[in-house]
Amino acid sequence: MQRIGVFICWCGSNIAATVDVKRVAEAIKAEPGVVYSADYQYMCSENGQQLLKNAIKEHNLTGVVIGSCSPRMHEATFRRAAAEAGLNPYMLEVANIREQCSWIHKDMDEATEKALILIRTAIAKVRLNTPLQEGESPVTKRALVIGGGIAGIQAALDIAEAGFEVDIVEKNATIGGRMAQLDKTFPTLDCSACILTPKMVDCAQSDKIDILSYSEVEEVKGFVGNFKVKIRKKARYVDEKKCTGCKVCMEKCPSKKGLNEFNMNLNNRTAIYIPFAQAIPNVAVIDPEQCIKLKTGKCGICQKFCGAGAINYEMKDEFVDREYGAIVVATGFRPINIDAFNEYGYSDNADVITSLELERLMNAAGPTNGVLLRPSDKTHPKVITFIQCVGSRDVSGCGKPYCSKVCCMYTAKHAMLIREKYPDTEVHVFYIDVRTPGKNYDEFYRRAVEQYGVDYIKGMVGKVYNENGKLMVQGSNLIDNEQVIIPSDLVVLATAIEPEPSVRKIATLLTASIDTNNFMNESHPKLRPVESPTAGVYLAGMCQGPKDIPETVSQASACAAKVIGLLVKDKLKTNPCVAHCNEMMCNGCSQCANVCAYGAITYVDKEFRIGGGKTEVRRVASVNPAVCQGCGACTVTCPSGAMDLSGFSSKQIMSEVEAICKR
Amino acid sequence: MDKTEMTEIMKEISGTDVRKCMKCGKCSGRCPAYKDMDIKPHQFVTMLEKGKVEELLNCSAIWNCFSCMACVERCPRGVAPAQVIEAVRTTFTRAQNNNGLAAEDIPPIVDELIPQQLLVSAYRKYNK
Amino acid sequence: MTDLENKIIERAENLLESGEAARVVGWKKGEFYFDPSPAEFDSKEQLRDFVYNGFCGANLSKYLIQVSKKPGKTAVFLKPCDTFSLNQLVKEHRVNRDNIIAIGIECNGKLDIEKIKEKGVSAVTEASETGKEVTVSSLYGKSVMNKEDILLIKCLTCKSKKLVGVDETIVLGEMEEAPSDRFEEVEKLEKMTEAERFAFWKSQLSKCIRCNACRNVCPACSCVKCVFDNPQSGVAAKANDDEFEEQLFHIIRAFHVSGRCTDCGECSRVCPQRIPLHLLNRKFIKDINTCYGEYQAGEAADGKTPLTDYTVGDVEPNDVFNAGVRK
Amino acid sequence: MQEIKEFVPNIVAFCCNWCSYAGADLAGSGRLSYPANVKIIRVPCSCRVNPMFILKAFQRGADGVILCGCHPGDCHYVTGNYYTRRRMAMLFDFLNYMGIEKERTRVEWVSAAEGARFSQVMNDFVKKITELGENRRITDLRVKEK
Amino acid sequence: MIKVDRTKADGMYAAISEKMPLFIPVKSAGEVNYAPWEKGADVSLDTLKTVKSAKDFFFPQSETMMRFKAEGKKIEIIDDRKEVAPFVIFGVRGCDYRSFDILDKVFLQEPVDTYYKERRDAAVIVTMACAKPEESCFCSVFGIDSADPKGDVTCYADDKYLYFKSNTDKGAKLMEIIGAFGTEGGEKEVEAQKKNTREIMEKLPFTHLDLSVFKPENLNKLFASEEWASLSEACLGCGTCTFVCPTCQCFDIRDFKTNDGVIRFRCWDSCMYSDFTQMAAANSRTTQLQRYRQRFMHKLVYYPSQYGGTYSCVGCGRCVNKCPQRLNIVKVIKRLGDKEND
Repeated sequence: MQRIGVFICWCGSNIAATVDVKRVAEAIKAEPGVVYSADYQYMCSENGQQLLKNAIKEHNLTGVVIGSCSPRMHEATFRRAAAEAGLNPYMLEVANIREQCSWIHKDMDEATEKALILIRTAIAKVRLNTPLQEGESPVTKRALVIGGGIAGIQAALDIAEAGFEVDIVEKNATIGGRMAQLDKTFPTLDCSACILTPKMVDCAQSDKIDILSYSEVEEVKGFVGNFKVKIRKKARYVDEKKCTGCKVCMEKCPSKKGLNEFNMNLNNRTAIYIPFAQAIPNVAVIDPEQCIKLKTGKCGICQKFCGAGAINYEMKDEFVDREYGAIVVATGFRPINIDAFNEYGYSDNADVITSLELERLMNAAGPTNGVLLRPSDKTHPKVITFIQCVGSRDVSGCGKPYCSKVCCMYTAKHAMLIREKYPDTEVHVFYIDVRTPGKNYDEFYRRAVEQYGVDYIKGMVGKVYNENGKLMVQGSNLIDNEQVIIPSDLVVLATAIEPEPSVRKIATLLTASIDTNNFMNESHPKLRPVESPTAGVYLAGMCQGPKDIPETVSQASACAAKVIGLLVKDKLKTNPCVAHCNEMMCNGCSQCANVCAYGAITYVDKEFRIGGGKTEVRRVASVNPAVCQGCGACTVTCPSGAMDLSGFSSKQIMSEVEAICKR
Repeated sequence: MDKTEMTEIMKEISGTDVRKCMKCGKCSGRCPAYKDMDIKPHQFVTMLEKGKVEELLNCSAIWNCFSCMACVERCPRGVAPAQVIEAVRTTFTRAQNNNGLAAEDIPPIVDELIPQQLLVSAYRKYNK
Repeated sequence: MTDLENKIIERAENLLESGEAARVVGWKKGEFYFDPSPAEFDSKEQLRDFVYNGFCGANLSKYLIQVSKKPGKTAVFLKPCDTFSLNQLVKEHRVNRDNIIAIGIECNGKLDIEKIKEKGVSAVTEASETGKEVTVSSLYGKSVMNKEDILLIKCLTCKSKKLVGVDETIVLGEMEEAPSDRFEEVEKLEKMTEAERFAFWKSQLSKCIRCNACRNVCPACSCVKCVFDNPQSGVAAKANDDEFEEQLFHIIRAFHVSGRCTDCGECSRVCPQRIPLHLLNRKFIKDINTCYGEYQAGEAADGKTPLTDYTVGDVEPNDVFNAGVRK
Repeated sequence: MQEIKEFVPNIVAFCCNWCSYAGADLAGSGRLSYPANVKIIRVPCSCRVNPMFILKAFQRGADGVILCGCHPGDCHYVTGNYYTRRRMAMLFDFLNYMGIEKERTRVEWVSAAEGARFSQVMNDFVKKITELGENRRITDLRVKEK
Repeated sequence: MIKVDRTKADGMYAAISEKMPLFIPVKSAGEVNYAPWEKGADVSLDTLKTVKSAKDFFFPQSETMMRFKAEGKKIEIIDDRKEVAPFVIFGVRGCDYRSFDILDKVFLQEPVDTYYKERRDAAVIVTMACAKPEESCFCSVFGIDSADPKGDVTCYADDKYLYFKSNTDKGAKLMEIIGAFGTEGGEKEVEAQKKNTREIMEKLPFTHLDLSVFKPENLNKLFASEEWASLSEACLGCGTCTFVCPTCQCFDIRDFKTNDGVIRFRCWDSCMYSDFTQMAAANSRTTQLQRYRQRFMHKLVYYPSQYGGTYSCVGCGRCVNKCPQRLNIVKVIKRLGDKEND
């Protein structure tokens, strides 16, 4: 028989004002198995915990029930205290008499009655609790970073700096990501490439970092400390080890009509190409959709001209299996598709462009070599109108309900840069709100207005139409309460951003959750913002929510710190509340393995005594406690009840049901 | 009827949540009748929110609105300024002992594809 | 003796003599013509008692769980519905298929001796089947009966005459499909009001004597230890001490076999109180078919069962009462 | 003479630890009340709820059983509630087939952020069960014997 | 002897049930079992074998023995049995009537089972003579005359009339009620029927079963027989035979937790079950062969050696009809008999 101690917390007046804690503590003394019962103002306080510890020792308690706030708040606190007093922490249960009782009921009798029921229920459970021991699992001291943008690069560099090996898996042919496409960065206006490329080079040169470019994560198995990942290295038709990046192939390639994704499709590239000058790895790749040789079997010019003999048309996708202790997701973002916003005429007018396209038009390495020429007729635009919040804060269904966070700043940046470079240009910005929280951010925006004379119009554009070659931007000016029409030469849309869609697949592979906007969920929005709910998986950059470069870099470094903290451990403690199989009853039917999301169940043939001195061999399930997450799906699918869950056993729950129904 | 009550009625008729407006002005940016509107579409929303029913009932914009629904179409927040305008108009006509067109008087030729709102508001407008 | 029975015995002899099979599982002559029992035959002499007649309704597949553990191969004769059971057991790794020679045999529905007795014919000595008629001979003479009237319930609504996953077949004629739709009775119940359904099941289940025959004969109820026999499970009971326990036993049993029940109908065949237990399992089968797509347990020896699978757009539990399940 | 008491249903709610139980906590923090006869049992995931637990609740005198979990697709254990959804869809329709009132059983998806919804769901469920009356069709009379 | 027109039977049942509860074979949901008579009941007197036997009246499938009331940490033991009022069991066949003797030997020997005794004393038994025994009947093997069973009152029936004869004082009292619905007479018809029934019995296939090997001195030989393996191979281990058997008397005692205490009840158990007699750790009979052997050895050898040679089988044939896989005591008797007599 258990010796159970019950502690009723007042939580100041939070509980005591509605639940008669004295009456509860007194009544509970009569419960079979209860040898001690007390009430206290704040059980979670130092003194409260001491009371618990003393009682465990004095009364030789084998089980404890605390009637207090939600177990989600202080179960861990109390269990730690119990452990300090020598009681197995899993012999303690919390009855939630605050959130689920005192706070929602007004009548004292009613609330007291309910508190009694809830505590009796917890007692019923504790009677059947068994001491549980946390298991241990080893840690593979290597990290995986998915995504080679600035977030992934920063995380990888920081992890490598601490002495751990780290692999970057990047689906494109080069690392660098979106930041490589940007011209300047706010609020300092330094050149994006100038600050990014050194970091890219650091990655390439680090002996701890392995860059798997043009690769994708195909399969993830295992669990924190022990992930087993299958990576698909897509066929690039160029041997990475041989290619010297000389670009002769690009000069000779006859297929020159491919759209240059790096330049936002604003110009063309050859079928064999290196995405940009500072690409890492500086190795060519062949676009199989465009390559004449791959499509028709005829051509082979690049192979002929390649001095290094790097071209291999026979190349196939390869699979690499690696093991990791931690995974950082840094899959980044893309601008949303704005075809549905026909009021801005993006699809109809070449001179209505997105901000990212403008970045390329302004960039020295871009299609116009940094000279701002409008796409339609390659002339200098004289009047440029920016429209903000295109697709952001939009609940109409075409856009995104959230604020994309970076548009206000980059629009100010663009406006400023244009006025700086081409002072004769007239720049208008339609805005709903200008959001510039951040160090030196508002100053930056004000500089655009005050120093550079950018015309900010409070109001939104209702319509953009082409009239005699002019883009007529019709919008409202709410300050002057008038409708304005601005004949413009170029219209730039501050397009909303969204998570790179491949994140959905990654989230599924990692069994990490994702929100309705496809942003990955963090474990806690405030207190655990860089951890995903799946242990060992961390989030950096835009995949978790809109953010700018400094924030992305901070988050990436935070991720790295978390990863390092994990990888320095030799062993991890595992959750003891996991499934286990009673082999005497197991049928070996495989139903449990069918529903296990973690692949924690395997089968073995074992010999059992069947009476009469005979034995028989049966196939029985076996649970890997380090892989099992303790959801219990298997326990219900098991008809014989051989599968049970420690800490939430069928007997415990049934006896809770019995107690909770009693009144 | 007092002002508050009338405000509530107008809000109810409009079927739109005026609080959803984020004051971007896109409705007014798109309005083809903008010049003839003494109260602009976006103002209808904010004025109704603030309960300025008298000004609304006495404006000419309710008779100049085309009920083209462009503002409804363009609103990023799902607010429907044209429905607010229609609500004001309806309240106005109701106050005149309901001299609008009865349902059975609507000619059968009227195509059912034409939005009801547009039809009804047009009849109301020209029955002033 | 019919040609079919001859062929079957011939093949059994053959298998035993050639040593291909160490034993044969089939049906053995009883005290009467109508009471053969499942049995193992190890030798040619034993096969003298082998029978295959209209009263061999028993499904032999469940015996294979134990028999397949014996050394050597076991040949087994399976009627179409029994083959589904074997396949399902193979899928659940309960039967070692490598040790089994499965021989699918012809079946045109099996007879119910109780129904014959109810027609006033006792001391039956033979029943010869010709198409839709059965000539029943007894000590008191011969009488011709309409086959449909004296079929076992399970055979009236036979789901399939397919012989799935067998190694060989012995089929002499064309097997006729079952006369009626197996979901008709379920639908009839569904159309009743809740109160009517409750009254129906109460009157049926109150007959239950908890003999466990339905469970013990069921090929899907092959648990090493059943929850109802396990004092640790919290539902163990040996008698229905309260009406609730009548419901509990049958609900849990039906749930446990849901998605795995092949609808072999043994449960209602063996019930001493003739409770239409198959209607419980069929409700699950019907709902699974409606909500998650046609599924026949035992049709394949691999793949997931419907309740260990899902799709993102599955019907919501609160909507299931009207979402296509009840039209 | 025995006093005729107003019928107060006995409701058992199974809540998954990650979403619905947290949703219930949030309802508490927001002081969004629901009747005291709703009593919650915490399970790691809705897929831990065995039909036997539900039947046990009815046996022991529950008038209604409601199962709450994360929204499909948001399960902490990735797929747990998808299995719950199938199991309960099948079970609940089956119970109804046995003549048990369909209102007595319910599944609701309540996220950790939906405190208000949790409270609203519970109020609604209690109201429905109160209208329906005492559970007599699937309960063990011995339990209530004195 | 009193002769009652069948058309008046319902009135007679009503009259009896006014005085005391009347239990009678009733067809409900398709099957015939004993049930309390009530107006409109579909009485089926001519059904030879109710699914469950008449033993239920004295040894019900489950019955409460006592209650424990718990208040806090105090426990009170309550025996809340009420005095059993007299009741009538109508339509008990000769085989089932004999089963009461077999049960009596077990339950009424010291220490007397008071639960059983109270009901046994309160019962007024109206037996029913068989007119058309069927092929599964073999009561005559055990010396039962199904054509003329005893009991408090014996009832004979033909197509038109029911004939009643009282055998005891209790019976005489019941006859006072029955008498109001009929007239004296019928001896001739009854005698003719007895003769006819006995003739049929003589011709039934199992009538000449040879029980001679089932003697206490053969216990070890029979136990060790190799035949048990093939006899039991198809046995499912269900409890059908046990639960329809009028003489099986094993029970289990179980507790059920109520809201404020515990109900201790007993219920039938079957030696065919793998969870029968969970002594110390588990059932000592680990294989179905052992369990199967136990049941038949008990009926045919152990019981007779304990109770003066009486077999614990009455030849009702229920197991012959109801075994899902058609195994039964007749097959055991024949096979072991053949083997041992060879």
